[in-house]
Amino acid sequence: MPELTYRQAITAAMAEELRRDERVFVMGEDARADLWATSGLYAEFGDRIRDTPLSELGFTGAAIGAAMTGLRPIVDLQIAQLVYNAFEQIANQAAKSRYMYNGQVSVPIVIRAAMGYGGSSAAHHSDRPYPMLMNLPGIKIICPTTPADVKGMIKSAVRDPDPVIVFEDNNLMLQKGEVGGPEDVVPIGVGKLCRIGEDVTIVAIAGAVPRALEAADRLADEGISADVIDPRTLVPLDRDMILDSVRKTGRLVVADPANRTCGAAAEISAIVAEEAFAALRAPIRRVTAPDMVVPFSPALEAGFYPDADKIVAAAHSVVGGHDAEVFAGAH
Amino acid sequence: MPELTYRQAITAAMAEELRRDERVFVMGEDARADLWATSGLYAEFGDRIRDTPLSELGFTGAAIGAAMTGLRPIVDLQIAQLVYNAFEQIANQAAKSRYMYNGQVSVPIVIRAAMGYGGSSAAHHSDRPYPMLMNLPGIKIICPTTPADVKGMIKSAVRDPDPVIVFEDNNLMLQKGEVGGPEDVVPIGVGKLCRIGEDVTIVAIAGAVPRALEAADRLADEGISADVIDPRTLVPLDRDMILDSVRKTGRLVVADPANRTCGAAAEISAIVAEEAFAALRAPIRRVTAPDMVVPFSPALEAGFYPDADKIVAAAHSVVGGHDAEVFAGAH
Amino acid sequence: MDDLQAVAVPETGVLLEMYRRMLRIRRFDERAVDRHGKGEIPGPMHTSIGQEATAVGACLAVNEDDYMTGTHRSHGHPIAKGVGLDALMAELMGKGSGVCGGKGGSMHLADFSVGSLGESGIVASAMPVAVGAALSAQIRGSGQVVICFFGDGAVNEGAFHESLNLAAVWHLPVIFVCENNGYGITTPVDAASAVPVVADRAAAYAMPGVRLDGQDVLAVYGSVREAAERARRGEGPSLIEAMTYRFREHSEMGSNFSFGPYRSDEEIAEWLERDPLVLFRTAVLEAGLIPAVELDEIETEVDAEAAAAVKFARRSDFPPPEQAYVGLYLDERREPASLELDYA
Amino acid sequence: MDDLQAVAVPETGVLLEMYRRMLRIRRFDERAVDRHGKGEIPGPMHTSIGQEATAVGACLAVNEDDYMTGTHRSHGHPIAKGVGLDALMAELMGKGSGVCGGKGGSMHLADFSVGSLGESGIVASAMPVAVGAALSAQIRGSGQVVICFFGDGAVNEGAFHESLNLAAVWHLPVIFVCENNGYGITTPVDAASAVPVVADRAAAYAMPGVRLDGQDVLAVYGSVREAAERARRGEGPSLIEAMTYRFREHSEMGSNFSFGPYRSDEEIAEWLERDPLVLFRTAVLEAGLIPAVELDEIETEVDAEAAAAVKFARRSDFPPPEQAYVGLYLDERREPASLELDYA
Ligand SMILES: Cc1ncc(C[n+]2csc(CCOP(=O)(O)OP(=O)(O)O)c2C)c(N)n1
Ligand SMILES: Cc1ncc(C[n+]2csc(CCOP(=O)(O)OP(=O)(O)O)c2C)c(N)n1
Ligand SMILES: [Mg+2]
Ligand SMILES: [Mg+2]
Repeated sequence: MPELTYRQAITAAMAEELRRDERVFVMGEDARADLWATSGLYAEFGDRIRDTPLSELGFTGAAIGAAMTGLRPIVDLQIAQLVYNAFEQIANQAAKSRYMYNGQVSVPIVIRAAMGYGGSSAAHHSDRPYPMLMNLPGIKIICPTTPADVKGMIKSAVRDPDPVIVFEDNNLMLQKGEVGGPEDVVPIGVGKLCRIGEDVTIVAIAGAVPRALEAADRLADEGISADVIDPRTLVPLDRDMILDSVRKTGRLVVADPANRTCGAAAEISAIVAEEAFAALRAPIRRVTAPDMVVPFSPALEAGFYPDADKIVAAAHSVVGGHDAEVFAGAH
Repeated sequence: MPELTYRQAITAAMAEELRRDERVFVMGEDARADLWATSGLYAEFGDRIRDTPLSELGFTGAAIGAAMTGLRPIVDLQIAQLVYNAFEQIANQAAKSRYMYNGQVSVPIVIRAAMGYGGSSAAHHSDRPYPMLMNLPGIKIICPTTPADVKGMIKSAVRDPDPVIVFEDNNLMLQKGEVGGPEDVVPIGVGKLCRIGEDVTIVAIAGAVPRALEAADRLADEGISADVIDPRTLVPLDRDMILDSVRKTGRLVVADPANRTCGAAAEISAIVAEEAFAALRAPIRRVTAPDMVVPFSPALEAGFYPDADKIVAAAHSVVGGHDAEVFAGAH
Repeated sequence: MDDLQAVAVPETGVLLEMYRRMLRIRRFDERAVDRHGKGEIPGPMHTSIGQEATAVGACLAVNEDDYMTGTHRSHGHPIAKGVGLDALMAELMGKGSGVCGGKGGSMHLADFSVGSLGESGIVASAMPVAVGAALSAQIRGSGQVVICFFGDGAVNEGAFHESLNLAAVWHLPVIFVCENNGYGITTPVDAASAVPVVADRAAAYAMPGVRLDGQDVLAVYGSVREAAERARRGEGPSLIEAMTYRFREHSEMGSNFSFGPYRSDEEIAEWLERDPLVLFRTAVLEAGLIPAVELDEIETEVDAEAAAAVKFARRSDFPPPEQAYVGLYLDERREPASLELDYA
Repeated sequence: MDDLQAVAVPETGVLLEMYRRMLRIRRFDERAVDRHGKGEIPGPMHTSIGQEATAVGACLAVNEDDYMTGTHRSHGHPIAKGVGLDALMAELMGKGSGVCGGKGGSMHLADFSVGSLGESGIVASAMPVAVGAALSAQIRGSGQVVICFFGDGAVNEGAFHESLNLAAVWHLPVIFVCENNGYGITTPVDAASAVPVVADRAAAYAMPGVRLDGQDVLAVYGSVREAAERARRGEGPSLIEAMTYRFREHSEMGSNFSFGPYRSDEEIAEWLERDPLVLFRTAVLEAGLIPAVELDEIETEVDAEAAAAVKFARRSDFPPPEQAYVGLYLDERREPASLELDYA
């Protein structure tokens, strides 16, 4: 099995699907230039790689129309918060069409959106907008965190009959790993139990996954063992994997680099508080970004996202005493 | 104190603020026509009421620019999901400017967005998009449910130095009630304990509030007493009121007509599971709309939103047995 | 229309079909208004009465397997494109036999089997979709074209701009047909648009722009045919502005509701004189192209069709409530993450 | 520029200030590139080198209390509008003494005290804000105008269309200045825009549109002055397309990174010949308007200013981390709903 970086794995996934299915094409700003994950595609696929004007609403909608009429577009939005520019089309046309037209039509579109937080990209280029889209029924949302997963899941997304948004984490782009072959796909909707433990469940999302694994290592040194779950898909979420784990450990920490309020961590917490309450032995901890605009200065942004320290501290706070009283109202 | 309908109260709030402060003006599609809540304003205020082209992104952005330079615009988006069209400006310019420009500027804009679900408005006109905006730090979000509150809170919103989105519920428009006078404001960020009980806390949002009060009546008949809380403001949420109540009752039901995943109900659940866990005696129940596109047919839409039956059932499920085991994994 | 010599008159079969489809729209909408008033059709509804010629002239100028996208003023387009009245009326009543199973409703009519890709409650929202269907036709080399309907109000939306530019820069086979009825709800065009002639905006996209009489089905037909040929030759999109008028109010709000005095009585009266059905009937009779009896026959048939559609719709069942909870994704083996828990 | 007779030459004070501000931009950006390469400036950064004349010509044509909005290519505009270099360089380095306290960074420079209302990381995002500032000026009757800068790539965004239409239909005092440098990242204008001449789009908004030499500070100045006068007379907005070129790459990515061969060597060489600083210097010297020594003096002063700005920025402290958690709302008596809980 070849070793690729996360970014190369994205490129490979698109290339393989372009080779496999002639209905697939790629569009995005500067998609033909060899800049980011579309690098090299134009050389092999020519016109099937399409440069777009700066018209995110228009070309996302055009991709939706193309998907409705037999093609399989991959839209490269590049910067995740350009979903705001395209929001109307994503919400009204991509998400709603199958249902409101009563199954007459499919919208097999893939939208790739890379999140560039944590490197002084500043207020307009650091959003992690997946929670907003999770509130929008009709879109599947994936956030793979390894080269193998991003490759296999983008391939699944291209083959999926429904719209899928891929939130890629720029902090993972240079990470290397083995990936599957042209026939290997990684299913959407199935979480990954990255590490098995007994004392606490840590669910981590996107760039928080490596941080959670680091935290689990450190906790292990202290004799605290953790299940670490990477849901990989946010919609539809692998509820069972999370619930089963919490039923075993009785404790939950969710690490999520997105904003806190109404975030993915809130949803996971709410599911567990509703469906595995009896098993819960401690408050549920969310380790998220604060609900703030992202500041530019490294001195200000440094502490914003979940890191191993914070995840360890949160785990301590739920494992430390089994008497939940200690934490309630810690706020 | 005069009696007004909810809609009249909205109009009165705008009229009073227009009279009080010459920096206030109103803009929106057909704002001068006497159609909805802006009815009658043009006759009194003339040019200060501005009809706009169908350009939600542009005129919301223009209002933001006007707010940055000394005015106090009220934007009437009319249909709540037009926030999707204006999303980019709301997210990047309204929400972020104070912070990213380090307090050099205020954006005192009010955006009014009416939600018309439940009456066969169909897929494009039935969204309740506040949860998505709750994930966006920098915007205040209110959802008043009585004539007095909508009047007093819109007045607070107009006077607020920061952007406020008002989600009005069309299902409440014809409801009548006493309202305050020109000097009376209702503060943003302060919840309302609508009813006092011991056994369960029901937090209800927007159009679910009257349904929750109905449910509480029925529960009272059975000897179950409920705190019913109308948060009125979603950002910043009156966490203390909710937490204090749950610390007393030990049980929480959240009724919310918005979509379930990453919704306001999820956030409230997560706050409680984190900060009042020790007091919790049963799973937290969310009574929300399902995560579906809204169907047109009354036969299909009928069961979509929280109603008294569902809220009562949810309350039963948490009050019925104090042994939470019964409910865990009910899914 | 007064001068039938000036335009290439299509063959008789097309003329008859023009009349039939325009009448279908008229009768369908009249009955829909009636049933809406009686509470049998729920929700907001926008009629196409007065605007029939534009929809029909445009749709008949292309093939059944060509595509079409519409607007919130939504009954005329699918009827013009060839969708049958039964399933449309049933949809308006929210019945399971509706063209969208009751899930779509008045503003979301669509019948993909005849290229009707969907009306849209959100103004201008279907425009990028139309561009995408054209892109698809171009990529597949199918020779299909797309008719993209939109109102005068839509031309100030960003989606309009991005759509026209994309279609032009990629030479896509789209015919942008603006149904300019003078107003967006109560706002007149010149209060909303910096240039009151929509066709003038074609200059910003280097595509042909023409303004024509939207009450004249033959003018619309001729112009759209030309644009379609151009599109099929790979020469890209066109913008056609059809001047028309809605004979009723913006939407059906019941007789107690007033949209106010934004249109003068004289203006309304003038336009009522330009009823596209009457204009057409008069012109073809005067030119001796079709005997009156044939037109009368069509009237009788369409009346019956519309009556039957109402009957069909009324007799149809509402969809079972469970239907509301399926159909979000094709693959629902995994239960949707969010169905209401059953506390029973 | 070659023909100074053709334009109304502004008074010497203005000429000197033109040179000073253009040089400030050049020297500031040169030093910023240097520091970015050394890792002292984090994050993405887009230089204005080569495009100085457009920013300066436009901003000097209006008053300090007039407004200006910018783009992601963001250092030239505030410098042209009169913001001092110290606070700008400190901002680029993320220091507390930065013009936005380190919260904004390169793409979000703003100094409201001189009407600099903000650069924007999202393309076209500041355009509606500019329109709003003009609306505010109109409503307040302040007589202010707004310069709205944007790139050639921005003209295909919906925000461009909605902004120009709104400004035109409401006769707002905005001067839309397109800095057409030929490319959006690597995509040439004609691959993105159906009409390659941006000024032609003015026709869609019934406003004057002119294309001019953006390397010629006097041409820009003259045209913007005219547009500003027009705007102040209540006659509405104008669209000015300044043809210019960025001498460096789209953004600073380090020497290992290539944006590819999207611009030919000849094209680059031709444009380097049209350096706006050299053109200006040569023209005013040839016309005998300013003695060389005065220009040299300005060079010396600006060099020192830029050096001092770097020194100031480097010596400044980073803001304390707590600063990250305040400033979202004016009234923070109620704690933000979402601060990280302290588990310690
Ligand atoms: C994006 C958007 N803005 C506003 C509305 C509310 N609305 C519905 S129809 C309409 C007027 C549309 O005017 P026009 O495009 O001319 O179509 P017409 O109704 O005249 O056929 C408005 C403002 C909407 N549905 N979508
Ligand atoms: C809405 C939006 N789309 C895409 C981007 C990514 N992006 C940043 S600059 C740029 C090119 C902009 O080109 P132009 O407007 O011509 O400005 P220039 O860089 O040439 O000065 C792109 C595509 C963005 N920041 N915002
Ligand atoms: Mg109209
Ligand atoms: Mg450019």
